[in-house]
Amino acid sequence: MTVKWIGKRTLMGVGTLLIVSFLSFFIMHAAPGDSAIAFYGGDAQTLNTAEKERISRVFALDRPLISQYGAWLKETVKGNLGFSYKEGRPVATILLERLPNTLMLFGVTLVFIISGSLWLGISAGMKPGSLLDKSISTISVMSSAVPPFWVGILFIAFFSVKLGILPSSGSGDIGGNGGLVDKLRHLIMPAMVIIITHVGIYARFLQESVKVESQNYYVTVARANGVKEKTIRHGIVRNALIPYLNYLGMTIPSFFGGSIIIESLFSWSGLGQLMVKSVTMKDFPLLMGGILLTGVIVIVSLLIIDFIMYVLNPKLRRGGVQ
Amino acid sequence: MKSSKVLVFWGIILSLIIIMTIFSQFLSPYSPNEMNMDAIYQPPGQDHLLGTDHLGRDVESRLLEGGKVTLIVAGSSVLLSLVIGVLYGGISGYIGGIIDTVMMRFLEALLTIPSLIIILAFQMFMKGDIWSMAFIIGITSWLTTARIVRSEFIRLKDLEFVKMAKMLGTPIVRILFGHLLRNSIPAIFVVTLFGFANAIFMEVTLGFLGIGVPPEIPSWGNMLYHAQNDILIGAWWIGLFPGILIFITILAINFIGDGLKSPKRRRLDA
Amino acid sequence: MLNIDCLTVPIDGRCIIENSSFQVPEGKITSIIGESGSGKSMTVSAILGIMPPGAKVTGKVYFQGNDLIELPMNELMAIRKNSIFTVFQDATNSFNPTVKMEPQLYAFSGERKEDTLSHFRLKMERILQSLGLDVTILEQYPFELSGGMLQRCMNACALYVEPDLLIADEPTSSLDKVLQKEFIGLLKQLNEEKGTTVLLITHDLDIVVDAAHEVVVMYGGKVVETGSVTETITSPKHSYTKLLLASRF
Amino acid sequence: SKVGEPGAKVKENRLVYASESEFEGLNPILEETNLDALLFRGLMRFDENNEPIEDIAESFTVSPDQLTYTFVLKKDIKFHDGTLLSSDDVIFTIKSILDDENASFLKSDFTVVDSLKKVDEQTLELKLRQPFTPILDKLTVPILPENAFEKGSMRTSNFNSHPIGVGPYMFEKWDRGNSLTLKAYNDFHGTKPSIEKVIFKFIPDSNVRALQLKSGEVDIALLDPVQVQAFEKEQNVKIYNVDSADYRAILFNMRKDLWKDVKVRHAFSYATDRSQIVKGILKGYGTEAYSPLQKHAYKNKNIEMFEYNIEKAKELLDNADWKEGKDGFRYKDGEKLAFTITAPVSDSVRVNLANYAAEGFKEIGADVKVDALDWGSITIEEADAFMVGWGSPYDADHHTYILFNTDESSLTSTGYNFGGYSNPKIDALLEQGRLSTDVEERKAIYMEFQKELALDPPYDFLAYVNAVFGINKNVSGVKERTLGHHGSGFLWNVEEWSWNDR
Amino acid sequence: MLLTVSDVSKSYRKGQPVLHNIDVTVGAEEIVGLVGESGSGKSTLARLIMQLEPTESGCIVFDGLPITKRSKKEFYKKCQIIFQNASSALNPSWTVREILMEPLRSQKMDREQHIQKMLGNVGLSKQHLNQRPSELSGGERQRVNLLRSILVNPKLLICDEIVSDLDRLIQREIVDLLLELNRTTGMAILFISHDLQIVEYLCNRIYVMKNGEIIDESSKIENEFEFSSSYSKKLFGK
Ligand SMILES: Nc1ncnc2c1ncn2[C@@H]1O[C@H](COP(=O)(O)OP(=O)(O)OP(=O)(O)O)[C@@H](O)[C@H]1O
Ligand SMILES: Nc1ncnc2c1ncn2[C@@H]1O[C@H](COP(=O)(O)OP(=O)(O)OP(=O)(O)O)[C@@H](O)[C@H]1O
Ligand SMILES: [Mg+2]
Ligand SMILES: [Mg+2]
Repeated sequence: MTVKWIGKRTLMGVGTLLIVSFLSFFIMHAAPGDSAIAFYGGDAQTLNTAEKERISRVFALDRPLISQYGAWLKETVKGNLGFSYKEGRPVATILLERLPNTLMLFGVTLVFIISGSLWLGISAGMKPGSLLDKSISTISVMSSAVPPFWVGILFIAFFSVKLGILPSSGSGDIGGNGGLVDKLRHLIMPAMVIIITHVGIYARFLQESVKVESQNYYVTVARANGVKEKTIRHGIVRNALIPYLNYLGMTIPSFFGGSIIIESLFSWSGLGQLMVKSVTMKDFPLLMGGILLTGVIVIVSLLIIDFIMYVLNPKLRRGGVQ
Repeated sequence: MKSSKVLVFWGIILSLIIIMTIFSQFLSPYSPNEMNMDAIYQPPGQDHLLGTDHLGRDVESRLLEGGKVTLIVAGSSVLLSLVIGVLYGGISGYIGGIIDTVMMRFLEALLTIPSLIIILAFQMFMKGDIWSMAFIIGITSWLTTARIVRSEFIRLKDLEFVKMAKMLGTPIVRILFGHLLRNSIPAIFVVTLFGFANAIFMEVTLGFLGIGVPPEIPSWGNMLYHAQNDILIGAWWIGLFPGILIFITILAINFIGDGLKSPKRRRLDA
Repeated sequence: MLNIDCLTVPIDGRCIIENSSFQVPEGKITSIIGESGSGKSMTVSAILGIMPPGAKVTGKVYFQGNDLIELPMNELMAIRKNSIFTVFQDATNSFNPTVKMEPQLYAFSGERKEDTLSHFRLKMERILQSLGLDVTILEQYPFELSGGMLQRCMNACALYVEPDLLIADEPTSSLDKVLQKEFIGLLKQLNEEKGTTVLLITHDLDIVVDAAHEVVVMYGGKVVETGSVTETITSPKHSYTKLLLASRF
Repeated sequence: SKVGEPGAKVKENRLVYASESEFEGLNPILEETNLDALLFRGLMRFDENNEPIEDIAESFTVSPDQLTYTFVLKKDIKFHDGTLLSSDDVIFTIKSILDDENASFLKSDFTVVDSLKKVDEQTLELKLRQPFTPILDKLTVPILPENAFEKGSMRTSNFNSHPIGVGPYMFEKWDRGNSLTLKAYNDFHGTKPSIEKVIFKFIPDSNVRALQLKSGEVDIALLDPVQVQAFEKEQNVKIYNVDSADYRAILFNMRKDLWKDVKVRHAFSYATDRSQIVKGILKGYGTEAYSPLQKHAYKNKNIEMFEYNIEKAKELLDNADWKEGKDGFRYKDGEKLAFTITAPVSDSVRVNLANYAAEGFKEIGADVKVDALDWGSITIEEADAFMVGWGSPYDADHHTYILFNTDESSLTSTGYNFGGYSNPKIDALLEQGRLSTDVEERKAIYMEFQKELALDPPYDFLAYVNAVFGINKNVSGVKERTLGHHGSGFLWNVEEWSWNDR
Repeated sequence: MLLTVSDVSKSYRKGQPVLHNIDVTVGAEEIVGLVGESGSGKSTLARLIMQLEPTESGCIVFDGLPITKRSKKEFYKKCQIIFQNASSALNPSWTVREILMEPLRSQKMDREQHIQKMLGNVGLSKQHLNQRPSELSGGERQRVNLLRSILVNPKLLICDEIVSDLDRLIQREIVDLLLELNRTTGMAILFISHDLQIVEYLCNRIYVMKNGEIIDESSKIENEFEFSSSYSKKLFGK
C-alpha cells in the first residue's frame, strides 16, 4: 500500500514537473520584451535591430515556440539541460555550482523554522490564554510584519559594520578555500533574517491548530477520564500537525521567491538570485533549468511532507473514504 | 468578549489609516511629487513634519498619498485573487474526480514556480499604472485561496445538507453560492485578510527589486526601496515612517483577521 | 456518594441549569431522565469540571465529602483518575481519529490502573467479547468502526476500570435491543458485585425501570422530580413526568 | 580588513574591488567587464589623455589613401599560458568578432574592416572599406589566443570561464556568485604589477558595497552620489571624484509628431533646471551638459547652452501653438501636451533624473510621466522620450557619428540613432569629420557640428556624471583620467598601483 | 410496487461485503420498517437507494423504472430521505425560511403562504421561520427536516433513525405526524430504526437485517408480527 502510494505520488510529481516546465516555458516566452535586448543586459543601449535579429537567429529564438519547447524537452529528457545563452556553459554545471548554497540556506532555515515553530507553537498552543500564548501570537505577527530586507540591512549595519563580527556578504571567504566553518559564518545572517521573519507565522499557525485540536470532544473525554497528560498531548500534536504541514507545503515554494531578496542583499549565490538574473536577461535555458531544479526541490519537499501526513493520517493510509 | 475589544481597537486603527490616505489630498501639506533640490534630506522639523527625501519631496505628503496607492494595489489585488481563487478552487473542489486532480496538479505547478519569477517575466504589464500592478499581484497570489476554497468545498460537499439540496433539485448555482460558498466564508475571510498583508509585502518587495509602481507615483513600497540607501546616510526618517505604517497596517489586518476567526463563529456541524 | 446542591450554570446570560439539587447514593444506580436539551449532559460536565468556555458554575458538588467545584485542579484530576469514570454521550467523537483503538483503550483503562499492556490485553479481550465485539477492532481506527461499536468500546473501558463512580451518558443509544440488554446486565452485575455507584443518563424508560434504583427527572434545566424508580413510575408528581410515562408506544 | 576574515591577521598584498554585478563570462569580445584591462591587452591602448597609443603593436603605418594599416607587433609577448602572441591571434580575434556565430557585441565597430592579411609572425595588414580614423580606437580590443579555443562556437568555450590574455593579471580562481581572483602575471610586457592579487567581490546591493567599504571588507567601491557624504568623515577611505565623458540626456524620438517642431524641443531644453540636477541628484558630482563633446578637446563653449528659463520656454510653446488650457496643461488641436520618459530601472540615477525633469516640465504645462522598465522591456524606438547615456572620452567620432547620422538609424543599420534624428547639415559634418585627417580641420568641423546640434537638438542634455570611487587610503598610484560609462576604466593602470603599508 | 431493491450488494473494501443480495420492496402507501443489528448495513442501504453511493451489483427500481443518471432528477422529486443527524442536514447559515423555500424554488404558487400553512402540520410556528438551525432544539430541527422533505410531496420517504436521540415525547410527536401524513397524503415510508417499539407501532411490515443480509420479514397481522429467524425472535423478545 505504502509503496504503491509513493509510486503514485512520484509519478504525479513528474507530471507536475512537466506542467511546470511547460508553463514556465510559455510564460517566459510570452512575456513581453525582446530577448535579444535583455541578453545584452547593461550593454543594451548599444544594440540595434540588425544585432537583435542576429542574436535571435543564433539562439534559434525565431523558431516557432512549440518546436523550441519540443527541442528543449527532448534534450532535457536526455539529461542535457543545454547551454546558458549568456555564460555559454552547460546549464547543469551552473546550477550545480549554486545548488549547495541554496540547499544549505533552504535546509538550515527550514530546519530552524520547523523546529522553532514546533517548539513555540506547541508550547503556546497547549496553554491557551497564558502569557506565552498571548505573547507568541502578538510577537509572531509583529515579526512577520517587518520586511525581511529591512531586518537584513539592520543586521549588516550592526553585526558587520558596528561590531565587525560577521561577514556581510558572500557565501564564503574570498581568500580562503571555503571550509565549513567559514561557510557557516557567512550563512548566519541571511539564515537568521529568513528565520526571524518566518518562524512567527508558522508558530502561529501551529498554535492555532493545536488550540483548535484541543477543543475537540475526544480531548475533553480523555481529560475527564484521567488519561495521562503526556498521552493526550501526543495525540493533539499529532493531529494538529496535519494542517500545519499542509500549510508548510503550500508555502515552501515561496521560500525560493522570498529568499531572492535576501540572497541579493547578502550576495549569497543561490538559485533564487540566478533565476532572477536569468529572467531579466531572458537566458531561457538557464531559467528553465533553474525552475526545473527548484521544481524538483519543491516537489521532493512536498512529497516528504505528504508522506509524513500520510503516515500521520490513517484515513489516507487505509484508503478509507472520508 | 475581550477579543471583540481588540477587534474594535484594531478596526479603528485600520479605518484611521484608510481614511487618512483617502483624504490625503486635504491632509498633506505639499504635493507628493513636489521636488525641492534645496531641501534634500531635511530631517523632521518645522517645514516638513516628517522630513524630506533624496529629491527634496515631503515625506509626510508622500506617506499619505503612497498609502492610497499601496492600499489600492493591495486591496484590488486581493479582490482579484479572491475571485480567481474562489472560482478555481470552487470548481476543482465541487466537480472533483479527474478534473480536480488535473486542476490541482496545475495549481501545484504554478505554486512551484516562484511567483516573483512570474511577476518579473510580466513586469511589462506594470508599465503605467497601479492597476496593472494590482492585476499582476492578484494574478499570482490566488493559489492559497484556491487551495483553501477547494478543501472547504470538498468538506462541505460531503455534508448532508448539500446532499439534501441535490436531492431537492436545487440548481447548481444556488448550491455553489448558497450552500458551499456561504459556509466557506469564515475560512476564505481569514486567508483573504492574510493575503492583504501579503500583497502589501509584495508591493514592497517589487519596490525593492525596482519594479514596483512607476517612480513618480509614491507608494510605501517604493518609499522603502529608496530608503535603504538613506540608512547609510543617516536619513532614518524616510524609511522609518512608511515602515511603521506598513507594520501597523499589517498588524491591524492580522488582528482583525484573528479576531474574526477565533470567537465562537464555529458552525454547529464543525 | 455524590451530592449536588443548588447547581446553576449560566452560559452567555442563559441559564442552562438552574438551581438543581439531587443525590446519588452510594452503591446504587441513579438514573437521570428528561427532555432532550434539558441539561443532563451539562450536569455531568459540571460534576467533572469540564465546562465549555464562557460558562460559570455556582452551587456545590460534593463527592466523598469534597466540593469538586472548589477543589484545586490537581486534586480534581486525581479524583477523576482514581475514582470516576465517565462514558460520554457522543461515542463517535470520543476517540482520537488518528490513533488505533488499542493504545486509546489502554490509555482509558489499563494505564489508569497501572496495569501492564499484556495484562490489559487479556482482560480487555474478555470484556469486548462479552459485549459482542471482536478483538480485531483493537487494530482498527475509530473511523473504521460503526457508532454502535465505538459506544461499546467506551462501555468496555468502564467495565474494565470498575470505578467508584461510573457516569454513563446515554451509553446504549446506538445499540440494538439485544446488545442493550447485555450491557445493562453487565452494568447491574458491576453494581452488585463491585459496589460501583452508577449515574445513568438515558431517555429509555425501559432501561430505567430495568436497572435503576433512583431516578432524577430534568425538564428545562431544572430537576423537577427525584425519588425511587418504583415510586416515580407508579405515581409521578410532576406534569412532565406524567406526560413522559403516558407516551409509551 | 577588520572583519575577522583569515586574511585580517597578516595584511595581504591584495586588492578587493566591490563589483556591482557578476559577469557571465570573461571573454572580452562577448561581454564587457571591468576586468578586461587587467587580463587583456590590445594592439593599441588608451593613455592618460585617452589617446590611443601602441601597446602590443610595436609600431604601425598608414597608407596614403587611409585604407591600409600595417602593424608590427612587439616580440616575445607571451600569453598567460606561455604561448607566444603572433599576428594570427590578432587576425583570429577580429574575425571572431565579425563571425555572426559568436554574436559579439563589438561587431559594429569592425564592419568597416575589409580584409586582414598576415605578413609574417610579427606583422599584419588591415584593409578598410573606407577611411576611418577611429579605427585605432577600436583596435584597443583585447587580443585572444587562437589556440586556446576548441572548434565550435566561441559561446560555449571553456575559455569564457578560464580566460587567457596578455594583461598584467592572470586568472586564478572564480568562485561563482562570490568572487573572482586574479594574480599578478610576472611576464607582463609593461610595468610589473606590485599588488599580488586583485579580487573582484560581487555585491549587487549598492548599500552593502558602501557598508563593506566602510568596514574594510573591500578596498574599492563605486559609490552612489548620495553615499559619498557619509564617507567624508571616514578615516580609512579616500574619495576619488573622477571626471567622465558620460552624459545623460533626454532623447527626443523624432518619429513622434510632438518633436517635429524644433521650438518644442527648445522649450523643453530651456525648462530643464540643470544646476539643480547637478546639485540635488548628483550631489555636485557632475557638470551641467549642453553638448556631446563637452569633455573633449574639440569642445565648443560658444553655443546655446539652454540656461534654465521658464519664461522663454513658455513663450516658445505659445509660439508653437501649444496654448494653456484651464487645467494648467497646454493643448494644441485638442491634444494635450503629454509624453512619457522611459528609463532603465536598474539605473537609479537615470530614474531620478527622469523623475525630476518630468516634475519640472509640469511648470510649462506639460503632463510628463516616467516609465522605469527593465532593459528587456524597453524598445527605445517606440518610446516618446528616453533617458539616454552616452559619451566617450575617446575620438570625437566615437559617440557622435553613430548617434546622429541619418544613415545610422538603429532600425535599418548598425548605428544607434534611436530617435530617427535627421539633419543634412549634421550628416555632412559628421562625414567630413570622419574622413578628415587634419587635426585642426577636424576641430573646426566638430565645433560647427556642436553649434548646429544646439540649433536642432536631438537630445535635451542634462548632465555629465562623475564616477566617484571610495578607495582604501593606503592604496597609491591611482591615476585619474576621464572615464567612460559607469566609471569603467578606473582600473586602467592597476599594475602601477601599490599598497603603502604592505 | 413503488420501490423494488433486488439483489443489491455493496462492499467498501474488497472481500468484506457490507451488504449482500438485499431484496427489499416498499409498496405504495405502505410503511415499512427496517431494523437490525448495529453495523448491519441499514444506513448503507438507505444511501444506496438514494443513489448517494454506487451499487456494486443488483438493481433498484422505482415506480416501475430503474433509476439511471438521467432519471435521477425525476426520482428525487418522488423520493426523499431524512438523515439521522438532523443538524448536519440543515445549512447552518440559512434561516428556517430559506431552508423551507429550497424545495419550492421552481413552484409558482405563493410560497410564503404555502409554508406558513404547512408549518402547523409539523407543530412549528411562524416565529421559527426567522431562526437559524443552531437556535433550534434537536426536536425542532428534525421537524424542519421532515417538513422540508414533505414539501416535495414525495411518494416515498426514507427515515434513517430519525428519532433515536430524542426523548419519548418528541419521538411520539414525530411518529404520530408520520402516521398522519401517511393517512392523508398516501406517502409511503421506509423507517429505519433500532427502536423496536416504535417500529412495531408504526409499520405495516418489517425487515430484519443482520450482517448485511435480510434475514427476516414479517407483516403486521392483528397488531402482531411473526418472525422465523432466531435473531429476530431474540430481538423482539418473542
Ligand atoms: N457550549 C454551549 N454553549 C451554549 N449552549 C450550550 C452549550 N452546550 C450546550 N448548550 C445548551 O445547553 C442545553 C443543555 O444541553 P445538554 O447537552 O446538557 O442537554 P441534554 O439534556 O444532555 O440533551 P440530550 O438528551 O439531547 O443529550 C441545550 O439547550 C444546549 O443547546
Ligand atoms: N465509508 C465506509 N467505509 C468503510 N466501511 C464503512 C463505511 N460506511 C460504513 N461502513 C461499514 O459498513 C457497515 C455497515 O454500516 P451502516 O452504517 O450501514 O450500519 P447501520 O446498520 O446503519 O448501523 P447503526 O445501527 O450503527 O447505524 C459497518 O460495519 C461499517 O463499519
Ligand atoms: Mg446529552
Ligand atoms: Mg446507521
